[in-house]
Amino acid sequence: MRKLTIDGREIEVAEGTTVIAAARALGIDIPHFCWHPELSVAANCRMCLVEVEKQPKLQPSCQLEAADGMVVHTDTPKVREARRAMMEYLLLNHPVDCPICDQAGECKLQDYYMLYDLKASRLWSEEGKVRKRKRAIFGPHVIYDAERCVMCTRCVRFCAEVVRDPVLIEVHRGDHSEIAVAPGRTLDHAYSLMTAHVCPVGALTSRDFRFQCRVWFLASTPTICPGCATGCNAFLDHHRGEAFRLRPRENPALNRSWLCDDGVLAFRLHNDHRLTAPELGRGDDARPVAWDEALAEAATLLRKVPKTQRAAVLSAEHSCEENWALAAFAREALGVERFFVTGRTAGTADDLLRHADKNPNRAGVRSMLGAEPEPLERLVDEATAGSIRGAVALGAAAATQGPAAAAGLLRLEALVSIAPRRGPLPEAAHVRLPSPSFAETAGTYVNARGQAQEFPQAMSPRGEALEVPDLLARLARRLDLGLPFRSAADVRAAVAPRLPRPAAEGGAP
Amino acid sequence: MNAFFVWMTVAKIVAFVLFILTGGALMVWVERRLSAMMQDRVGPHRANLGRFRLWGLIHILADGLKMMVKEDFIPRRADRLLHALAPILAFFPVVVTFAVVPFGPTLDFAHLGAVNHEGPLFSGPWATTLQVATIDVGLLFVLAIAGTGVVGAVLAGAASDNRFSLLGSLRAASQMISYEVTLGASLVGCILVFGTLRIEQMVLWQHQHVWGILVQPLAFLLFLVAGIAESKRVPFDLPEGESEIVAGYFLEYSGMKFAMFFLGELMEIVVLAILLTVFFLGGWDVPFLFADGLHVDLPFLDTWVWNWPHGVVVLVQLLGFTVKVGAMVFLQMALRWTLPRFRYDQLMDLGWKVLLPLSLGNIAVTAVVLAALR
Amino acid sequence: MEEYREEELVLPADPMVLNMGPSHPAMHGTVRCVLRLDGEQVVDCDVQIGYLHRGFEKECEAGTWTQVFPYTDRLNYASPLLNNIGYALAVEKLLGITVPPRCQYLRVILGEVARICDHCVCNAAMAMELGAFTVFLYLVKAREWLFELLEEVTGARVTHSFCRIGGLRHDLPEGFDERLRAALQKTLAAVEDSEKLLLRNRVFMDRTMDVGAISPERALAYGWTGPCLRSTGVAYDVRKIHPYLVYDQFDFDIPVGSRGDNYDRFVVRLEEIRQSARIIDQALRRLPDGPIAVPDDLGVILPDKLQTYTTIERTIQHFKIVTEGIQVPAGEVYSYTEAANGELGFYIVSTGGGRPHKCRVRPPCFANLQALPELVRGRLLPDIIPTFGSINMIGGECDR
Amino acid sequence: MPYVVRRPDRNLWEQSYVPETVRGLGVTLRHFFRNVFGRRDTVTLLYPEQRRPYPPRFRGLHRLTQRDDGAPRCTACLCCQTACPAECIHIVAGEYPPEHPLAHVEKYPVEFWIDELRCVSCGLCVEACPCDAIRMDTGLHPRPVEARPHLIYERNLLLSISDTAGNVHTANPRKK
Repeated sequence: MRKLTIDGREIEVAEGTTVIAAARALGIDIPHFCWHPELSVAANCRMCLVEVEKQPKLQPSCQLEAADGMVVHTDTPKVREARRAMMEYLLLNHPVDCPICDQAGECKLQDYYMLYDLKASRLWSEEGKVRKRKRAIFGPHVIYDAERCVMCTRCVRFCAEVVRDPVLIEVHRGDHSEIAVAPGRTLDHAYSLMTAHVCPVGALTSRDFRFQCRVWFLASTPTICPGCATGCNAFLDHHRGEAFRLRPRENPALNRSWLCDDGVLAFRLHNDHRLTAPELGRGDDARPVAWDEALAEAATLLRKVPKTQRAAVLSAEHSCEENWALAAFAREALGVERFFVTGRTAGTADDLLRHADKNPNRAGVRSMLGAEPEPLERLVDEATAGSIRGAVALGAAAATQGPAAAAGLLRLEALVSIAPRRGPLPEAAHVRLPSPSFAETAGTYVNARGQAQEFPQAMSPRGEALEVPDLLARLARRLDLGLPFRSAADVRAAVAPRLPRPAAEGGAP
Repeated sequence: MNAFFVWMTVAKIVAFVLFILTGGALMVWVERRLSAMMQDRVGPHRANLGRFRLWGLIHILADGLKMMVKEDFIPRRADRLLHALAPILAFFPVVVTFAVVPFGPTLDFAHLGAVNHEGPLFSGPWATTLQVATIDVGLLFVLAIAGTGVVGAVLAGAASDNRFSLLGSLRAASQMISYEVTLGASLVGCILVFGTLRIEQMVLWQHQHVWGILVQPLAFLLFLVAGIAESKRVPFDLPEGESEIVAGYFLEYSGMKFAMFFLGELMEIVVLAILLTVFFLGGWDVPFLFADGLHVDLPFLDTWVWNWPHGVVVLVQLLGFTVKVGAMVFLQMALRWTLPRFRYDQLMDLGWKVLLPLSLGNIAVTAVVLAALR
Repeated sequence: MEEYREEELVLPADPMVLNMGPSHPAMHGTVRCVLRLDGEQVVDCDVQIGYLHRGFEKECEAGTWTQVFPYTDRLNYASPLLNNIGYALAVEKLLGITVPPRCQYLRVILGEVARICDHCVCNAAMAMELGAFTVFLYLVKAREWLFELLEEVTGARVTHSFCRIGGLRHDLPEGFDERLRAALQKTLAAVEDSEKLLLRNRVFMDRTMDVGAISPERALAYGWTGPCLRSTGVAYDVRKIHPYLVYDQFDFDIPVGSRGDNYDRFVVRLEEIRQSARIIDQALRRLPDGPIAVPDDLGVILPDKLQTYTTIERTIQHFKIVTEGIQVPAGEVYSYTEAANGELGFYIVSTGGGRPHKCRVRPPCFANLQALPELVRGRLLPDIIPTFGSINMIGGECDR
Repeated sequence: MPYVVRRPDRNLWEQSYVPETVRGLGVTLRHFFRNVFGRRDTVTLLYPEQRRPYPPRFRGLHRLTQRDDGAPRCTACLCCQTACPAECIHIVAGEYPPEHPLAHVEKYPVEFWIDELRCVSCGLCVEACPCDAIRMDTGLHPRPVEARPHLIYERNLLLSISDTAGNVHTANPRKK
């Protein structure tokens, strides 16, 4: 252990800890561009210079290992002047791009200028500034502006150290140095958007988010990435009912500071193909109706089917609460004995974050049902055979696809779909009831590791969508059937004991 | 009772009614225009017939049209009959008062071009008085009719089912009854001096002697104040008091019913101006002008006579009458745009404790002086 | 003959309840007085406010510190600049900055012009409600001349939004001082006309003298400030007692009344117009040169436009101030100024950052208005009108 | 120094009503005759025949300034939308395609709506613009319209409005 003093406060840190990390532990924020807690130390931005007693020159605190008896000052005139000079230097060739730069509002250059510089430019003309590449397309998701780049090399180190795919390199020297894609490559690995995320300035930006919304309008809500069974912790950035991006939320035990591209873009599950009003009819006969009419039709259809031929489809895309509510409704009210599960089809996996199961809550469905649900193919088979004639289905995705599956589903005489968006299951349904998206409801996911993670509601449901327990309660009333829950609190209370042990650390926000 | 008399009476009635209606409407314009000038404003000038704006005179037409087509609103719980009756009762007395007012001497159609040596009130087969009705008790008639004006205001407020209106009508009743006393009492001095109740005789007395204002200055002032109070205008507009009781007794009136109150009030100005002229300013009398022409009779100078034909003399006298009435109208309007409003208790104090004693004192002094002179 | 006591002769009657307002010609700025009348005599008066409530204080929390200025325009809409100045001074106090001398002088000049406007309107309305319509028009015309000048300086007649935290939006236009002097001359002439028409007129004196009178003790107990308090004889004027801006450098007097009645309030306001004109005259003569805002390097005021267009440094500063607001350190402050109606206080709380955590207004007329029932109880219905007028309740300020 | 304002003694002069009334009449009649013969004190403007020129700082309807090539100066940075306390500005940003002559500007407003009915004319948007793209120096005020949408001004209309001198360009010296 090393004991040192930073700004008059003592702290004891483990051997090998840098001064900047020690200061951070004390709550002292030392400005920095190139340093990132998850990446190696480059010490090239020189923003984190601090004054250490008995050392004549200012020291880069990101590189300086804490030593016993070290006395560090982070806010002396000398340090302030160094930071001011550093900012002036960084802004020397910076273009006047704030109006068109997406980073404006979350840009470290802006923040540090306001905190440590605030002086007018001494360069009275833009003509003298070094001109570099602008709008260089690095890959499918990322765009690069060399003029804005401060050459901190975070992106280079991220690709090399975290993804282990050194696709980004530094080229040229001095004023003219910039980041480039390695010859013959594009920035197309599965974590390319993280380069834009680690970029402290507006050099690397997301092509998807580009010009969509100014960041200062965005509200952030902590959430769990709904993209796969890893259950990465994230922030959902949204504005006026529209989601714009997911950002990684630090969880050292799970996703550290990262999120894959699919995860960042998983916000689209909230925006796209939404079902906002109850609908009746299949295909061309589809028409939006009022809730009363939809529920009455659903009740009529379900009544026609004898109990033994009814089934319920749970969804691995949906939270434990929604699945439990449906399971309880189906079992207690409808007398269903056959439970199936649907979800998005499996995809690629890697050893960093991505999981092959692209559904966030398959483990949760199992816990809620208390048994292994049958796969959707079997429902299709039995529907084709006529042994199951009616079903209540949660979720939009169909785990089995293809013409045979579609035909099988169409054989069902009563298919009531509860889904936030359009998809194969709702399309095959007689009645479509809109439910909230992952961002519009609070809930719990259980990831592939068996960690249960709660997330709060970020927005109110779009259109006429109703929370699933609420929706089921109305349907039960239509059917004159009793329900084992009366409120959201009942559902939460019922779900809690069925959950596996919560994540050890940082799982629940 | 010959045909000429009948036709002349009919003609005078028609002329008077026309004069009243157009005059009342004109007064709207005069009031707005004068006040604008006093208050550094422009006043009405917008309404036009194509390119003709005529200094805003066309607003009279526009206003009239608007009043006629406006919804006649009656509050749900109002007394419909009394609500409709009230404006008529308020309007009627004002019109009738005009009947006994002489606005000129006698006019003889037979001698329009000749010099008249018979005096202003001669009678001949083709002569007619410039007065709708010559009544023996003309002055009492005026006072009696003016006194009924309060009925309309009271009914309007009481029938409207509005508390502000009710307050307005209560104020109107007490105010008008209080000032009615002064109004009458201030004229008693004139009656004593002129020795008659016939209005045309009163004018004649002034024509022959001296204007009433010179022998009864206090009575003039009292009559003016009481008259303004009777016509419910600033500073005595308590029954309306738009900033206190919104619009008082006619708060719930609109369209033509409102117009009747409105026009009635404006014509009351004219009535008051005419009465002031008749009682105190010599009516149609023009200084130095006699029935046969101009008599300039100044001290140290010879009397200089210039005979004018009868028609010209009457015309000039009519003009003189009009000028005096105009001046009195102007005076009332200027007062209105100068003074703030009284408060109810102050109004009552003024009426009963100041004006009434003064008018009674005036009667006593006049009587004593007259007796001494006799 | 049977003897009756006097009260037995009075017919028993219940008091009449009369709703004066919220829609009533004299209740400018919707306020409602529920009156209980015995004939015309006011038995009781219950003042009900809130008809113009716009959630000012809550709205402030949603915007940046700068975005509050348009809201302050709508507090006392008869003198918006004084509210602007009051709010700017409050935030500057919390920031711990002082604006340059020229800005202080300009604020004094424009603030006093606004005060003259306010007093003109108040007295005009009071006169009109007493039936003296001509006085109303003379005084409103006088205000019109000043409004034209204010429009020339600020760009809008009423909703100026002219002050900025740390300065002003513009400097005075060319030749403004001569035009202002000329307009003041005309305004004072109009004030003189209205004095001739009213001050010694017996009808006016009867209507206002000893009507709505209040003792200094009661006025202080009610929290009265401004011309209303001064009419009772208490010479409390924030500009003198706790000078702010550069008010301590001017030679001006505080007119006070002796009885605290409507007449005194009317005359005190007329006199204050003269005193304000004196202040303006002195300030115009001594107006120093210099910047009208704090230096750009403080990060409080939006930087120079040309530099914003061409240099990244100022562009960043501009962006940060616009999007995040001026960074005001955590803390709370109560700042008070002499607005036209009295002491206008802003109690603002910052938790750090660009948005107010709380912005509470102490509107002078709220305190003044609560004395109305006491002032009119036992008097006649028409007395409410001038009393209410002389208190100068402004709905926008009272209800917020 | 505090001084006590005058209260007139109520002697016969005031108490008899008449002299002060006459004095008051003097004031109103002075105004009357001055106005009848010369109309010197009237401040009323006979709008719309007479118009007082708005001062240069008058905050009127908005306009969007143009670049030299006629494209909008605005880069859709949304500062004005952020600064607007009335939330009357709505902008949708877009990107110039790479082959576009203005591709180096990258960003432009695809849509730019100002709801002039919601606008409180505070001028904060003009102040907030870092490009001198939005101005209120048009000297115009919202006109009466028959339907609310008529006062929701869109991009091209705003671009076409000039300032009082007929100028549609900007004071922003930047070429980019």
